[in-house]
Amino acid sequence: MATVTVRFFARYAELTGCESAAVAVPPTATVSDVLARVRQTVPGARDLPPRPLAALNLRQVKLDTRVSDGDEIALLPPLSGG
Amino acid sequence: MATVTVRFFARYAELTGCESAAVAVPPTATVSDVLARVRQTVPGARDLPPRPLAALNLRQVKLDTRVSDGDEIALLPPLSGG
Amino acid sequence: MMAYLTFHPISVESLRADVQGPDRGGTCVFMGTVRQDDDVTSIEYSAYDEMAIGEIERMLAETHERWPEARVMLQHRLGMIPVGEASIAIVAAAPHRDAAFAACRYVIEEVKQRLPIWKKEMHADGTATWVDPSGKPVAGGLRDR
Amino acid sequence: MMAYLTFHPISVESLRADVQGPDRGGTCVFMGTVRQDDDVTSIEYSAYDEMAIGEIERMLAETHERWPEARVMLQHRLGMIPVGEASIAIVAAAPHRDAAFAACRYVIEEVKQRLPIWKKEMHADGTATWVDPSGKPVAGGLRDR
Repeated sequence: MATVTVRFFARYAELTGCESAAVAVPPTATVSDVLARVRQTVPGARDLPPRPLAALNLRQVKLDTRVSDGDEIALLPPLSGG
Repeated sequence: MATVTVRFFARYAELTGCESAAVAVPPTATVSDVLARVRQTVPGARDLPPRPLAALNLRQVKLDTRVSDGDEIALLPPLSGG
Repeated sequence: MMAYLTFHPISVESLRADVQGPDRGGTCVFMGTVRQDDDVTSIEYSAYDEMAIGEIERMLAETHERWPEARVMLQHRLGMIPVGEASIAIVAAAPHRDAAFAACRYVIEEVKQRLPIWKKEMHADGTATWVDPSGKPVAGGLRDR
Repeated sequence: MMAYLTFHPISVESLRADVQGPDRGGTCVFMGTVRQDDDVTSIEYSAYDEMAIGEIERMLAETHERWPEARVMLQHRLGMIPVGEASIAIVAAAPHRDAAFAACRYVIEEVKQRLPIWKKEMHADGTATWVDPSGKPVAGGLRDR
């Protein structure tokens, strides 16, 4: 198994009531798989949109990107900086 | 006859050594005629370019514009503001 | 060198001091300030700090590649920002104005698209709404696209 | 309301205070500063004041017609300006950034084409040269086009 950290920001942090969670996934898992696991284990995460923006180790990635042990995945509401 | 004021700026003021001059011209005169008269009466004005930029009563005009008694004509070196 | 993210009011003067120089005759500044839409009294900005800083560094590197003669700096404010105060300032100085305008514009457009920063509008009646990138408020948790 | 022409250093802050407001979320500033070309130490700016003020009023009226939601102010400094200091500043504030950038850019382009203002470069060796609009120095009295 791989253990990754999932971080929630802004509205997603409000939904889940948490800022980060450790999640264990199979070594071949993708960001999507991490997301699915989060929905099962983090109570408010069921209300996350089906395909949120995601970042892997500080860069935006597609949901089919593979993750590795120790990675940081972030789930990002629509960006509104500036 | 019409009497107009001619003003010189920047390099043209240096050439003529003067900031303004009163010039008498026929009532049908144009800015060109004023310029020709200035060349005869203001010493350094012979070195003015043949067709300088000109303003009549604070607006740029073509050299064939008619002038009237009391008008202010300005001879403007190439503009370089900003 | 200034911090890219700050919780304090932005000093455009300090940013300018960072990028201006005797061989750069044109400086373009963009400031985004909190706008009084409807009954908004302030906006709370939050960021994914480490990623935002990485994105800003990449943006500025791209800008340097496209306009090597320009020097550009930006600062984004976080936390609660009252109406009328700046949430972001970008300063681009270059020998001539074309590069200064272009570099400044490039950075603000990239900021809007790429920076992991979020706004929560605070209303006069005490309620708060998250802002989505199209500028529309998002009421619940399910209205993401 | 500030003067359009001044013999004192320009305060961008004061210009901003003139045009910013709670419903204008985007502000674009352009500053032109005296550039250290070759051995230039300062530039002396002179103007046909009455005409320059008239042109500035017309430019700002045109800008208001094209971008009615924007508020724009400019100040041009005259007299001797040392390298690094601003000869002109333009500030445009608007509800959104497109209008702020466009109005600011429009004004500086019009300034370059229309304002009856002239520059005389002062060199380290004590000589002085008039600058023509293409940026080339004009040595004598006969080199106008």
